[in-house]
Amino acid sequence: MSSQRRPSGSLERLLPKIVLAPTTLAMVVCMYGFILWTGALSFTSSRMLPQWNFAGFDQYERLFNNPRWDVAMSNLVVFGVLFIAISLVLGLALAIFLDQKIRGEGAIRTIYLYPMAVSFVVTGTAWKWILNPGLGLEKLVRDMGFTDFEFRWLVEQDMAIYTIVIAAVWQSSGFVMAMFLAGLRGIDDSLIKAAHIDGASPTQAYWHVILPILRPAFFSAVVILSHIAIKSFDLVQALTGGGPGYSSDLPANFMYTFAFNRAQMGVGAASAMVMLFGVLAILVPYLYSELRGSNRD
Amino acid sequence: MSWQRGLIYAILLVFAAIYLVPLYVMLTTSLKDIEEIRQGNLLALPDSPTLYAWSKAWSSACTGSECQGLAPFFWNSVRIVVPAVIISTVVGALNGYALAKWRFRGSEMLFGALLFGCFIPFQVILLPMARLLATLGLANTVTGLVLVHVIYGVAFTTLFFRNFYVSVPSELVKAAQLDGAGFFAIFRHIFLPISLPIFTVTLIWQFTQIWNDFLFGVVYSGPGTQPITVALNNLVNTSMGGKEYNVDMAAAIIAALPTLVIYVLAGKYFVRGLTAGAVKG
Amino acid sequence: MGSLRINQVTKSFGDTEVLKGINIDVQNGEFIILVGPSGCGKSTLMNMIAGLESVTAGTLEMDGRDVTHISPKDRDIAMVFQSYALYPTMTVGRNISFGLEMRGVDKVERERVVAEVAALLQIDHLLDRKPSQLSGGQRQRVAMGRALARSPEVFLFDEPLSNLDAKLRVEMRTEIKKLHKRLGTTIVYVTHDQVEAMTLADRIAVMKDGILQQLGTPAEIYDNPANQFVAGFMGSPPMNFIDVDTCEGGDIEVEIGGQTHRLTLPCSPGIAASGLARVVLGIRPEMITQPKPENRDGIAAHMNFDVIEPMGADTMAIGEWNGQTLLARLSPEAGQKAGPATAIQLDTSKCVAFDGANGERIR
Amino acid sequence: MGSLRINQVTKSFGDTEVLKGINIDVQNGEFIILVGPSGCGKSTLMNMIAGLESVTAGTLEMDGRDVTHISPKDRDIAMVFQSYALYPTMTVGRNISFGLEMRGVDKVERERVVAEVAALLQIDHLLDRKPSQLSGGQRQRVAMGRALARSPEVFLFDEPLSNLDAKLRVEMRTEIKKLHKRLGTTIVYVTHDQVEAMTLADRIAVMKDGILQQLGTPAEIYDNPANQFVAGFMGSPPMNFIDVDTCEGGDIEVEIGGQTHRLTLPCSPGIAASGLARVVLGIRPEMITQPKPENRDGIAAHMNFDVIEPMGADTMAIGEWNGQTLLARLSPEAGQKAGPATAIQLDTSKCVAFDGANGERIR
Amino acid sequence: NEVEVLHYWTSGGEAKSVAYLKERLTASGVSWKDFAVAGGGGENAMTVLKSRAVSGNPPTAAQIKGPSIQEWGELGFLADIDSVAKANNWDGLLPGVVSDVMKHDGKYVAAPVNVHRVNWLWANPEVFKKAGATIPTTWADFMVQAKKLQDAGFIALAHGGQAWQDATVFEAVVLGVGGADYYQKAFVELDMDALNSATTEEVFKVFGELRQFIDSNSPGRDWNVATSMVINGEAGMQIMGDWAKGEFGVAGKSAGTDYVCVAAPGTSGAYTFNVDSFAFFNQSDAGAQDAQQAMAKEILSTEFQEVFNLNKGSIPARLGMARDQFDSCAHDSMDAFVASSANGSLVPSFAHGMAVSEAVSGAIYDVATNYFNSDTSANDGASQLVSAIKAAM
Ligand SMILES: Nc1ncnc2c1ncn2[C@@H]1O[C@H](COP(=O)(O)OP(=O)(O)OP(=O)(O)O)[C@@H](O)[C@H]1O
Ligand SMILES: Nc1ncnc2c1ncn2[C@@H]1O[C@H](COP(=O)(O)OP(=O)(O)OP(=O)(O)O)[C@@H](O)[C@H]1O
Ligand SMILES: [Mg+2]
Ligand SMILES: [Mg+2]
Repeated sequence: MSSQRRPSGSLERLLPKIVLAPTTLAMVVCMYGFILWTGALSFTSSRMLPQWNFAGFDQYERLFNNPRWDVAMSNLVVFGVLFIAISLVLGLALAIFLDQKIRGEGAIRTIYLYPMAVSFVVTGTAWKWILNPGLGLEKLVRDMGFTDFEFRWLVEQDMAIYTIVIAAVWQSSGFVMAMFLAGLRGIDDSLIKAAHIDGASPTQAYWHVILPILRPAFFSAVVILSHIAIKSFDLVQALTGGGPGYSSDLPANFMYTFAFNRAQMGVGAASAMVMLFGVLAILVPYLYSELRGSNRD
Repeated sequence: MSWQRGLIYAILLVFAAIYLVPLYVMLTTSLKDIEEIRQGNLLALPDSPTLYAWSKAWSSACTGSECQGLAPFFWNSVRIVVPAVIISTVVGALNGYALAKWRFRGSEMLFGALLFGCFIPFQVILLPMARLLATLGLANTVTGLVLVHVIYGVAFTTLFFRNFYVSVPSELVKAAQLDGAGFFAIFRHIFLPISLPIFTVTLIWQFTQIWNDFLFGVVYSGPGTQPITVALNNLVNTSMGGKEYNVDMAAAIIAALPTLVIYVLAGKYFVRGLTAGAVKG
Repeated sequence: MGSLRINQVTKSFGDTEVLKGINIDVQNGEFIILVGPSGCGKSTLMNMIAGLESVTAGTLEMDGRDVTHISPKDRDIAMVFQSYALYPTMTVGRNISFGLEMRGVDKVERERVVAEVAALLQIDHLLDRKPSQLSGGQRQRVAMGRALARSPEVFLFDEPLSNLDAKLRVEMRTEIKKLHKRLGTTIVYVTHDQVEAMTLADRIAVMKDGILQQLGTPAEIYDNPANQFVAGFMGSPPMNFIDVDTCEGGDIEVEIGGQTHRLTLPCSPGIAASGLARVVLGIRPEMITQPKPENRDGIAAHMNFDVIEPMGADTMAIGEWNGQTLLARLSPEAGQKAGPATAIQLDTSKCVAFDGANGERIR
Repeated sequence: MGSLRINQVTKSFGDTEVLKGINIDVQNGEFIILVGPSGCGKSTLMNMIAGLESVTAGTLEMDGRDVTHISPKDRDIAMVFQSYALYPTMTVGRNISFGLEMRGVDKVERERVVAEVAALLQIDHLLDRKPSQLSGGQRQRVAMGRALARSPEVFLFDEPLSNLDAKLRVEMRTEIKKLHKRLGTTIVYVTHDQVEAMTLADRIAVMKDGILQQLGTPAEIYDNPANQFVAGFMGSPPMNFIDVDTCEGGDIEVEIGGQTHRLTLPCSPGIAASGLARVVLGIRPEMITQPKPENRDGIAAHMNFDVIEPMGADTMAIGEWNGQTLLARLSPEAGQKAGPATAIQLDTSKCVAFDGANGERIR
Repeated sequence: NEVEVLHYWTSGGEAKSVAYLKERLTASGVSWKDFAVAGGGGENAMTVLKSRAVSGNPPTAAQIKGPSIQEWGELGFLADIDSVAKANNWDGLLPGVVSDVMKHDGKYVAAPVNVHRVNWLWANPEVFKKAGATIPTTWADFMVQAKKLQDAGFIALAHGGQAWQDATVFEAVVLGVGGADYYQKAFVELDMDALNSATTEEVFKVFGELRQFIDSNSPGRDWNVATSMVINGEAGMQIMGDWAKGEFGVAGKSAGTDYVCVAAPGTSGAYTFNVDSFAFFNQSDAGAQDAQQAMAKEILSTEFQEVFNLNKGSIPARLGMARDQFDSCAHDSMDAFVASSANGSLVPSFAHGMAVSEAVSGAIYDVATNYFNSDTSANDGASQLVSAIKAAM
């Protein structure tokens, strides 16, 4: 029995693939191709510009012997975990509150979002003032009479990374809020009603019924936030410059500095690869479980 | 109003206030003169507000050998951002739609690969991408810059749309198929109308990312096509001292204004209950 | 516990007034069935009882307590939604046990209840599926299970069996009846199934366009309808309505099979007093049958049948009185032989008459 | 145009095999009704005909053309979904006209069709609303309207009337029948309503657990069921099944009201040949009535009735044969007097017998 | 004819200086395409330059300095402007240390614009008077005087806690404690013996002692903010290059009375220099080559050198210029430049990328800043330095 498909039919079936083709091509070349390129570079002795002379694992050795890299990596863990967790919780909470038919929602929403709009090249200065013990918060509170008040994270080696968390949360949580809000706006009212009938308090209704439905939005948020966490470059640059010392350095800054300012492109490439594999180890299981989960919807 | 609602309003307003502090600092600083800033009370309102810093930032601050303020760069940014945002959003929406509702063998893999790909640090792609652009004859052109932004933005726009569309009931697609709608017609008539919130989010994200982008903008632009962030960076960075904080702050706010305007305009498309009443079950 | 007073309740969506002052007193433990044409406001009323829609005007009381503005979760009500509203991310089992979970019932007990309810509804093999993997009827049963798992003060069922096959529906109906007997919980139930309404209800509330038309026992509603709408709405096939002339003395005149008959309507003694020259005669199909010797009240006549529709247990025959179409219900055998001038028997004992102008019953 | 051949079609969702080789030939212009218990695979089959679910194995032909892998939009099919699937952002009017729009019908024509369909379905006042502002029955009618607006080769209706009140349902049923007569379009229709099935269908397909049990005209299905499942499934109240002993000569023996009767089953001459000692007797409630002089084939007996259920037009009486519960259908008058040792009449002309072990019909 | 110039002088006096160069070139018929990328002492500009180079489209000229010029030369990117140099006798005009840096393979490939002296100590005499202290000339004395300032309630040393500022101070300590020879051996030639010597530990010891004279709010502070602390009498001293002069100027202070500029402790005869320069990239277009030459010539003109350096606070790179326009600090600098060059105590600044490759100076930055901001011992600091330099070589 010959299946005589009309041309329009088979074209129609191919459409999704056709639509995805340009993206796929760009991805293969500009993401994976370049990752391979970087991988190759990390095995060369490149200094100022790429040079293709094989150098084995030299660059990795240098990388792992560099105390600054250790600091950067452990900072990334601290920063990543705190930043993602706090942004998610705060963003979700604000979205839920905003979803309660709030008067002036538009204005409040814009206020939460605006930090995204302002480049850190300059907000960094404002934040530096606010967090600076001699100028900002500490001074303000002390001037109000609480002369023992201390808030000097910005200038303390062990605490500086937390100021980066604060500024990053300030900048990103509004966007997370917007993502959750968009998700919430898509949920059918009748489910919430059903949950109320089932005796769920508003909190429980959100926790058990609505959040699971928001799971895809949650997924988007986690990906975006990890992306921001890994690439937080100008934030560090503007706020602490990696200091005091290099105690608040992050891998992105390390990599940029080594690849472009220190003529150690090989080390920079090696650090990029290590970072990618770190992401791979954490993110891939998550991606896998999410995508499998959504398959069975 | 019950006490719970009161509490909600209180929380929302407190956070709004906290979020506003840096803006407040920036605004008041931009209205002070440099002497007053030196005296150093950050949170004080300006004694005698002046728009000097604003007009300087806009039209006469130096950003290199030229001292024309941010104005000329503003339009460069617009020429880059508008096409890049539109293209990446549209492509992302179509991709997301295809990945969510027209699955085929390997489509989930493709999506996963796309997501993972966007964790590549942008710093490492600078050089190979420069080569590629040169090969394509797009080095230091607006088109090249748009292309770069689209390529590295599409992963995120796809993510947003795909994850929004997975929760749209598949029955709607089925019904539309029977009504004779094809791939694009279903997208246009069924998915677009319910996508307003996610379009808003994506627009906000893309617009912000591209408008505020510095790295690509500085590396792939040519003289005369530099975006506003490069100008802003030039304006606020000085190794010689004599920092004019008021001008810096005014410049930052000016540079952020278009994004803010977009937020305000797009914000109203967050509407309630878009899929209600569609299907039962 | 479980009594419910719906007091002059109205509801508007914007400009459209959907409920126009509903008054119903539901006794504790009563089984009330709401019927009415599609869009008459049944679901809206249910939603308001549950506290899911705000009340535009009027009050709602449960056990004498004003609950008009009390939140749904404090009302202790379980509901089956017409649109199911299953939680898409939860398995069937969790959908059913969720209400218990929210009320702090422990795990062992929850599992017991879920197993019990699932067995009752014949969905025990589906407990691990997500709603999207179910058929329509299975979804509906899950929606049902979600309510049945709980022991609330009031059950609200909004067309809970509409997507089930006849056999299952009968079984479920029986289960609901048993449950009601056993628990004595107050139940408000919407259905379009006449048999369900007749067999389950303690009282039936007939609504139309947001107005309560009649509230009474099934027999009252069927035999003694308050107006032409109720009479026509209940009963399937529906009651026949024929415009007839009145004679003095409150009798009516009707042309059957070419002859004029004069009939006395014992249920409508008020015709004479009404002074109307024409009224609408309401006569149910089963009052027009083949002659039945065991029934002595019947009036004999001859009728012409044009169309015969066999329906298994009965046969519907269509004829004319006063030039208006009329349905008679014959036994299959009689139906086969029906045609012109078929002998029939008329039972006027339950015939009713209405004022043609406003549909009001003439008593 | 419009013929449909379903050829050994199977469907699996993961491990669950939902359809197990279905064969149905639908003639052009035929009205086929699918019935079967909830979850038996009716909607799945409909979805596959429409091209919305992939076919696991087997083929589908329309007009002799293999369409197994053709996209839905090229099949020219209109469908009413069991779950409605209305477009939430479109108004009712646009929901209805969307299919026409996609096929390039011009605006004027579209508006005409929408107006016509809306009038037919009595939703003309709702055309500007969004689906979320409609009642359940209204939504269902919009779903119906969406299909009716088009003139496809095949209509698929998946329980299109389940949420409508009896009166509207009868009207809609009539409209569908008229439409079918006028257009002659092939229709495949799922319903749980027996009356709908009996009155609308050219042929009925009875399914169970993904297997087609019987395909035949309504009369065949009702009077001549292929097996015990079909017999029990069709008919409401359902057929009575009584385990009985066989006698030599192919008769059966049954204990009624304390006495043993020996009955001949003209529809099951094969009992003797089957050699079974016990068979299942299938007898419909309407075969057990008060004595009816006009019916001479009947056998007289006396029965004890325990429970009497008046149901308006008839009264159901519950008694026992061979220690098994049994339903009889009496007239309301006879019902009132029923009790111990009530005289009844048995009509065995359509009684059927089944092999108790596998439910197969004994012919 | 057109020059496309990549530079990172974007604001204040520097921008004015560039604008002047542009003006001069335009006057001589060469049009100027400005390609300014500021930030982080040229970090961003270098990134851009590399990507332009990789894509085969480098600018006509770029602001590059120190050993990097050699690296670019190695890679074959730089254009030979020897003809201009010859015609204008650059070898005669430029001091040897400067001209060496500008040449690759014996040919000029870059043109210098200025010379900065980095080892300056800026002090507020008012503060010293109040504290009864004197301006220190050795590091030992520094500790004593700083203590006095501190006891009088002043911040002794105004400092901004950024890596390059830490390195700037570190460099002053190296020169002051170790002397020019040690400096040259250890931090220019990277001689391991010198680095492993006890002097290195001594340097770290002194450097470590400075921690106590800095206020705790210093991390992240911009250098000019630190300068203004000296200006307004909060702090007594700052160690910073001669560009700090601009800040005093803007505040209306005059050298000698309101502030004093002296060599950093222990370095009075010595000089750490920092030379800014433009390197020229190979061009295929003949017009561009002409423009390039015109630009090179213009940079070394007396007019440009004077205007530029007056704006920037440095001294001209070419010798034999009129000094009367310059202030007393600049005069000091000029004298010291000549003197130190004669006695061999003129050394390139490693904190400003003049001495060693970027990789090594980066390693020194890391060690210095980390040491300064922690309480690592001098011994550990010294050994960390050695291993970091080894790893970066
Ligand atoms: N996605 C799925 N995954 C697994 N099983 C499924 C899925 N969809 C449907 N089923 C199962 O397939 C069977 C047939 O479903 P279908 O919807 O065809 O039933 P139906 O005959 O229409 O029932 P109803 O009368 O209740 O609507 C059901 O048992 C159902 O649970
Ligand atoms: N949000 C709304 N806005 C406007 N009208 C509405 C809205 N919701 C419901 N209605 C209207 O209110 C009326 C009553 O709706 P309701 O759902 O109570 O009907 P129902 O009696 O349950 O009907 P059905 O038997 O069809 O389910 C309907 O005419 C419906 O169109
Ligand atoms: Mg309803
Ligand atoms: Mg179904």
